[in-house]
Amino acid sequence: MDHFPLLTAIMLAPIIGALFLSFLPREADKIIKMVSALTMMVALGLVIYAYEMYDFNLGGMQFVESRAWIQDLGVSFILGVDGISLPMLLLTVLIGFSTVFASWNITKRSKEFFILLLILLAGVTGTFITQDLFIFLLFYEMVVIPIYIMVLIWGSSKRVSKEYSGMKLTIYLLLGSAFMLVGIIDLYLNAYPSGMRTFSMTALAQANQLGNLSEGFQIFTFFLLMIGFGSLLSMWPLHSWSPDGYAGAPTAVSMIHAGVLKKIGGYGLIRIGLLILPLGAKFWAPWIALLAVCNVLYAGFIALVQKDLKYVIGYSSVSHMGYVLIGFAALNGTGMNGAIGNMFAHGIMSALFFAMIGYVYEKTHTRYIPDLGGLAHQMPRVATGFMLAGMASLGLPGLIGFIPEFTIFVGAFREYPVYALLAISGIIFTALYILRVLANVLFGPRRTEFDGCADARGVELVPLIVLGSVLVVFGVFPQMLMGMVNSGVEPMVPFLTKLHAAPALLGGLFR
Amino acid sequence: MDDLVYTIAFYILAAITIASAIGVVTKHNLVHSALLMALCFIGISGLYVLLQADFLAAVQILVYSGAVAILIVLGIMLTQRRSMENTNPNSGWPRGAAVVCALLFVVILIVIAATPWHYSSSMAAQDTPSVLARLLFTDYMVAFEAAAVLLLAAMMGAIVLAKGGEEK
Amino acid sequence: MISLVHYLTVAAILFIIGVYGVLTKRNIVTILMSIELMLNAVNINLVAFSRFIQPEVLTGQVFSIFTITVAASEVAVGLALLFRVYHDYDTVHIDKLNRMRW
Amino acid sequence: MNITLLTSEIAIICLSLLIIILDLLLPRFETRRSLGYLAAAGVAGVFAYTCTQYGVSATVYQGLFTLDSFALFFKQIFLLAILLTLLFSFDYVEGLAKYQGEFYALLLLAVAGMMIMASANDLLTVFIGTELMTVTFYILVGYQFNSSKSSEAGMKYMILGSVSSAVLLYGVSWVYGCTGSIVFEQIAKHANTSLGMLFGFGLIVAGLFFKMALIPFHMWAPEIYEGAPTPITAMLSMGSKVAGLAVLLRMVFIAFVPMQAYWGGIVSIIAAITMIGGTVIAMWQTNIKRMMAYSSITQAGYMIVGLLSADASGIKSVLFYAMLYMFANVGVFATIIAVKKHHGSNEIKDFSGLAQQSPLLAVVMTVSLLSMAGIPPMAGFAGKLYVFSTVIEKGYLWLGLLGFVMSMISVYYYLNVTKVIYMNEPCVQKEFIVSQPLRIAALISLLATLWIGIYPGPLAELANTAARSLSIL
Amino acid sequence: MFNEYALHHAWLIPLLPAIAFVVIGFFLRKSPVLSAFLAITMSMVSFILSLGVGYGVVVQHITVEHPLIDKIPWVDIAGLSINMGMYIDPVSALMLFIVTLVSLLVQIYAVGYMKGDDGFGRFFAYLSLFAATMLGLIIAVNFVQMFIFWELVGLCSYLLIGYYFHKPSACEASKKAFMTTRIGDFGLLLGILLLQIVFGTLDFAQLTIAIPEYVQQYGTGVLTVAALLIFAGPIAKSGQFPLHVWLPDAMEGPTPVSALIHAATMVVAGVYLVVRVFFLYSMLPNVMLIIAWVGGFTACFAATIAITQQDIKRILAYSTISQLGYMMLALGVGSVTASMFHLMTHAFFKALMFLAAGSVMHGLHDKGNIFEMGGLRHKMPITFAAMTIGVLAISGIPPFAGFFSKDEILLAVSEVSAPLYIIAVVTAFMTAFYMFRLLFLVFCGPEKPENNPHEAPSTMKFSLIILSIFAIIGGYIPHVYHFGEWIRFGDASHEGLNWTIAATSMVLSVLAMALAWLIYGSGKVSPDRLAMRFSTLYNVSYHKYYIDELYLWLNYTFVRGFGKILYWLDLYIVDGIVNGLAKLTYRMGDELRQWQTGYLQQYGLILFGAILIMVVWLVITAPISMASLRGGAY
Repeated sequence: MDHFPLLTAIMLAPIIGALFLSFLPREADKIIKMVSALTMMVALGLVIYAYEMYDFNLGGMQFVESRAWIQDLGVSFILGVDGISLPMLLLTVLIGFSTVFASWNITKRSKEFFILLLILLAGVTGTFITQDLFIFLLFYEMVVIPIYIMVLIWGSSKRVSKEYSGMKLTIYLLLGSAFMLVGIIDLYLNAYPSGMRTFSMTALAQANQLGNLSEGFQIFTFFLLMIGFGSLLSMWPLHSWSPDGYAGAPTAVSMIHAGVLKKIGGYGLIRIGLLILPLGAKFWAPWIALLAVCNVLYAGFIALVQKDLKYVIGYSSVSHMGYVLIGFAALNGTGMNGAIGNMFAHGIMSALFFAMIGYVYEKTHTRYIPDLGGLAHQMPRVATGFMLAGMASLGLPGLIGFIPEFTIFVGAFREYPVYALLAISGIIFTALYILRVLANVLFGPRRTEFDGCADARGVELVPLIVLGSVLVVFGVFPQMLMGMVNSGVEPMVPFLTKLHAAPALLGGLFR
Repeated sequence: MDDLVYTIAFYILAAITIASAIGVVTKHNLVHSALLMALCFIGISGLYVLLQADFLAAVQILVYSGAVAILIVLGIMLTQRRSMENTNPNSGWPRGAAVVCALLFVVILIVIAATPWHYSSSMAAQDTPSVLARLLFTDYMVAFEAAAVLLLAAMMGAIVLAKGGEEK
Repeated sequence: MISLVHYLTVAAILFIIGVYGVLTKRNIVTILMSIELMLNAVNINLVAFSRFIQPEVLTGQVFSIFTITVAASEVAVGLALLFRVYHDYDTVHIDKLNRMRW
Repeated sequence: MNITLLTSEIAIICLSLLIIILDLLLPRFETRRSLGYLAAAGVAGVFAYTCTQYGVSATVYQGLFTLDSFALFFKQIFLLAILLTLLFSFDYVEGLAKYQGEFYALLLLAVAGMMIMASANDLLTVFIGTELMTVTFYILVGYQFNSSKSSEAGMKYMILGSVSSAVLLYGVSWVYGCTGSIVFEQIAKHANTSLGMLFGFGLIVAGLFFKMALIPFHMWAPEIYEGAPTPITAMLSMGSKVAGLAVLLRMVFIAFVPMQAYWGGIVSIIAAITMIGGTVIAMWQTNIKRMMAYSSITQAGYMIVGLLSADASGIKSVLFYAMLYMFANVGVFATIIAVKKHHGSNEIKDFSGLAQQSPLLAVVMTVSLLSMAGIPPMAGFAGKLYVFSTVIEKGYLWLGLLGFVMSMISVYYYLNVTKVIYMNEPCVQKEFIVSQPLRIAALISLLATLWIGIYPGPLAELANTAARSLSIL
Repeated sequence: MFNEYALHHAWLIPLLPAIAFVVIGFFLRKSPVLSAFLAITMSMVSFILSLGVGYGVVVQHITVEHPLIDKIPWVDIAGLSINMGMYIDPVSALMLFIVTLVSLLVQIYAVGYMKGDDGFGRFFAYLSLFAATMLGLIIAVNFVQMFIFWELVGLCSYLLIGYYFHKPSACEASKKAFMTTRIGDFGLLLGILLLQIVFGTLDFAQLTIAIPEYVQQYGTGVLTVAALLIFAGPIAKSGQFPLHVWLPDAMEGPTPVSALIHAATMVVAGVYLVVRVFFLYSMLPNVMLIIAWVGGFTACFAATIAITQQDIKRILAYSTISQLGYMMLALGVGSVTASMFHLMTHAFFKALMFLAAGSVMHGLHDKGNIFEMGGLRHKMPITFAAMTIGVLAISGIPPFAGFFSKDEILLAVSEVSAPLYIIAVVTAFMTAFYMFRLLFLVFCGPEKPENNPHEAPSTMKFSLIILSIFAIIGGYIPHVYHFGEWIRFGDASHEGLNWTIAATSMVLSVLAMALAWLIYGSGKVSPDRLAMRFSTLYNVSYHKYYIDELYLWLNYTFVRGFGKILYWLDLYIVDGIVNGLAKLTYRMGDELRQWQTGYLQQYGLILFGAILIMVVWLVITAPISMASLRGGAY
């Protein structure tokens, strides 16, 4: 493994695919789709290989590749994965692979669609494997524009126009990232004195130990990062792009956005916020926990009264991100494990959800809940997917969502009993809106107007099978996920313990 | 005595210059303005003489009072086909302009007054044309050549624009 | 005794008059003339400085020569443009020239 | 006295003269495309030649004209700009009623002016270079004989430009009066902070700000950009602005070093106003060229931010930004020209369905616009990172934040164009012709923008060398 | 030995039905015969294995104090490790036996009952899944495993209640079931988390040791909270007041489901949970008292509702609630034995009654109102017999199963609290009354001509017969063979009957039967007139104390109302600020562009204004900045 640049290959696979696609004639619809599928299949295979080959005993960054990139900025092209990024990477390619098939029925300008899709996926992939902040930033926003264009061309929306929702999504996230950028630059400038500056995350993470980052600085900079990553993660009250955005976006984009992109926010909070600015994280953690509770309950309640399927799931994902946030805010190994695990879990289930909504919308041309009903008669397979996603979403044990949520609760309950209590009450409201959706969409008397709607079949089933089986397998054998996550979190535990011991606002051990 | 003559000459020339300049911007007849401008330029050339810049004074008269003024008059001729009465009206925001100009003037005066000037006691250069010529063709060669190119460009441009506009 | 300050003041007045002309006169020709006034003010400044600060080096005068050159070429181009404008708009009034805005 | 330092300028001027002569010799019915190719080839040759000059640091004519890496860097920007502009404007020039040969010649003369500005080491050369550039631009802006907008723009540019030249000159005269010299090093030696000096400095800076179209000295820009022939608009926004920047940088960092304490406040405020104003007004534009005018105003705001850091890294960031800004502009204007040829107008709505008619141009346009907005992985991001990290380092955190926020807001109007390009269906169903040179220019801009964005190392190195060659630092 | 094998492979018991579920769910859904065959076979094997387990427990003297535990790590991460495994003691062995038996019989029954249904395969898949999860719950070694399967049985319940998903009422009922139990699960989860925080483990065996030590050291404060929270789970799952509302509605599911899940097995999970963590509750007398009162109240309360209900399955459902209350009551007074005993007998006779009711409905084409039935004893003799046995058993008539277990409970209660004892006895009376009411109305009296009943098919009859046998002997035999010795948790087991108590309850039952006969059997007293007479009471009872309406109103007004308010907030405040800012920026652009008038001289004015300001700024800041720069050159 020393010689084969596995991570580069994973990242380049979609890019090469996209390049290849751009030379295909636009009429070659089938070939375009095949190539996209093949590309993602290669990426998926490589990631699964990496997942399997990852050495738990060794832990830490593996498959590391490093090249000098920009000397004067201290940027190097460092790739590497650990137990935190590898699940995210797996999530990305899993969903990416599924989106190709979820978009199989796109005939309008399919070439452009798949090129954009692959670029988007390359961007997300890169975000998770890079260990250099500059390269991270390169990938971080690479995804924004393809998403915008995809919303515009292939999107659909009801309450607000898709132009509006696409623009809102884009500008909102970019504005958030403006704060993040400033924070990162600030960090970059202050971590090391001039001449030794670096964007390497590992090196930056050591700056705190060296005492280069004062507590006040950390608090301020973490705040900037929090705005950036928080808005991507749809942290209350920075969430309002999310439901509108999902509602406007085409299926694939909703899947990727809810499934993977949001997770970059959480990933960034952990990888950059916590590891580099621990005192800042510690200062803000209680506030994050409070906002997390807002996320869970506020969005949960709102999801309850939504009439558009995508809005329900949109708000639901906002609500679920609350769990991630509170797990993060707990700042202990358990909470962190849960937060990362839950990011993965939520990714899979929301992607499945959106894929199923996509099918339903494609067939019935409506997402308005009162117009739907009894679809389990005509579309049993889609109904199964819906059920799976819904049940995972409400945290049913045996599916992927439960263990991470439980872990979060264990972690968070220790630190913030009251917040955790409120957040846990979210499981009731989640159940309430999920069941409402399931009942109103899937069940009920057979409606003749949907008799013509065929069930998913053939390749259309791929997302359901892939995501569904991940949902179940990782639910039944959670160690497959949590073990990996834990191998990334475990090394942080002494660090977190020390952080807890550090007296607030004084620096203490961390000076 | 010399000083007095110098002073009187200065004030007269300055008065001519300023008065005619004021005339340029206040006269309602464009032709009058143009003529006053020529007068103003002559006044300035007088000032140059006082400043011992005789070559420049000559150039001033030739280029400005001669060429430029004629060019301007030509411009007036070509564009003004009707009566010359009231061809030079005010427009826009005279009050705002007056305020800005007044303030700017005050600022300039303050600056003039507040800046400590370090007069040189050395004598003025004699035979300015030859000194200038040497300077132009040695130190300021690049600028000189560039100016030549500029003139070429301006000429070419003027022709192109004027002709192009005519024969549209 | 006439000193530098006097010349500077004359130049300042001339400059301000030029500015005022540019800002208030409607006729483009007058505006061009006003610009010439401004440039002449500059020249007075330059020559005066040259005389009083550095009489032995004629930098200011050289500069003035270039200024005059440039002014002449500007007038030439300006008048050519004036013909075009007059041709297109049938007017030489600057405030009629606002087809493009906002 | 090493006259070879002037080779590139002389070559460009000679090229221009050659074109004039050939234009006379060519038969009337012949298109002047060949002259365009000649110009492009010549510029490419000069560009290649300039590449060999790096590392030179010498002056001629008593230090009035200097050639160092800094000047070279800018010259290369100008040469590249004109080269690419030529490539994408053959079609456009062919559409001009006449005087096509002169068009090329004048364009080259303008570039010569810019190159002189980049090398100028004294106020006089600066002034003449500037005038050579601007006067030529007055002419070129009014070059489109069938458009009244063009003549209006030319007239307005001429008046305001001359006024600003006069203001600049007035300032020059004051600086001369206070220091007794017009050579930068001498000025620095004699610089004091008397009121006259400050006044002169202020006026000079104002004049240059006018050239760079910074708010509130920007009022001319939208009209002139809109009315001018598109290649000229491109050159205005690439050349004129960047040349102003070159002069400003050299002047501020060599001649006016003792006044560093003074410009910080002004530059930061003007930069802030420029970033905000340019961005918010651009949102309302329906004409793409006018929008680009505001966009370039904003960009100039970003560029002068680098001045604040007042050290080599600041200059480097500005240089870096100028280069990528040039590439982004090429992409945009190439697309504008292609669309204009197709639709005959420059409204944003004419871009409808460009993605389907010419995917390449659609991508180029999008990438270029986003590069200006500073979205990674386009070059603009790296540029902004450089620029803002240098000023944040100096403590202007608010400015950095404002800059990034504004650049993200600016995405709004850039994306509005993208929206039209991608979402709408083509409104005119006829074949969309993209000529080969234009395609090449667009492609170069695309690749350069992405390349600089992803791998900014080499350019950063180059910019660094250039910045360090400003000897005083 | 077989029992050795069974004991150490008890994990197979849940696994086999799980396999059945997977195979049926994925491959055999379209094939009724195969799916039924597979499901039943697997259940059969599970049943045999659980018999082996039961036997093994007896012969190897595994007691509640010394269980057989086997576990493997499932999740092991920083700060949390969860095992999966099996926890075999007499209680779980008994539960395994009950669940596998009932589920086997119900599956056999369902072959007949569900014949011809579109979702036949799906039904058997669900049943298998349920069996798997319920069995997994039984052998849980720790709270997490318990909770996981706890939720999963809830899921199965949800799926099976909503089995007829084309019926809106079934959808609603399934939703309600899930939601209500979810509320309990919320408490349960909190309680579990609290234990995890306090003890760092959720393992039953470890907690058994840790809790007494903890109580000694720190008292019971936190534990009380945890125990009460945990009890929220059983309240919801076992249909205790006030979260009982879902259980009657759950009767929307197919009748075999009602028999299996909502009578015999899943609903007793709550009871089982309390028994399983009795090591915790036994430390907390106050909590025990609360449990007892909740149970007692529920028992009585549900009985009062059951009296007026008209739907056959609803009556049985309220009866189930009532009986579950009994079990809770028994636990509350500290008698695990009585509770588990009653749990077992109840499973037999209640399943029997449900299956019989299913048979009736099957015969009458899904008609459920008992007032529309009558005289069915002629056409459906087997069903009649089965139902009669069930009614006798539940009414506590000796020697049927219910008599012994109910007696045990009454005895245990009488030793602790007199009021509770009275409640229990009154409940027993009412139970007998409404049960006989049902029996008389359905099977006696004249036949209704519009009904065209027919006896059930043989598979159904088979299950009825087997369960009848268990309902007859299920009380006596354990009673004789020292059930109480076997299943006990430190409490006194009652060998032999207390004849005072037994006689009281028996007499009351007979009286109730007589009263029911008077009103419903013979027609001497008109039920309508009684209803008119006590109209308020009747209405309150008939409308189940309006609790459903209350919850509906609460849900609608508060939850949905709150949701609407928040949505408004989101749209107009949170999003409004965002849009407002955007609009502000946009308007600002509009304002600023108004300056761009196209009038050149205005531009000039602005230009010079700006120059003026800039110069003035420079000049003004000069003296200020000069200080730092004073002494410059020149």
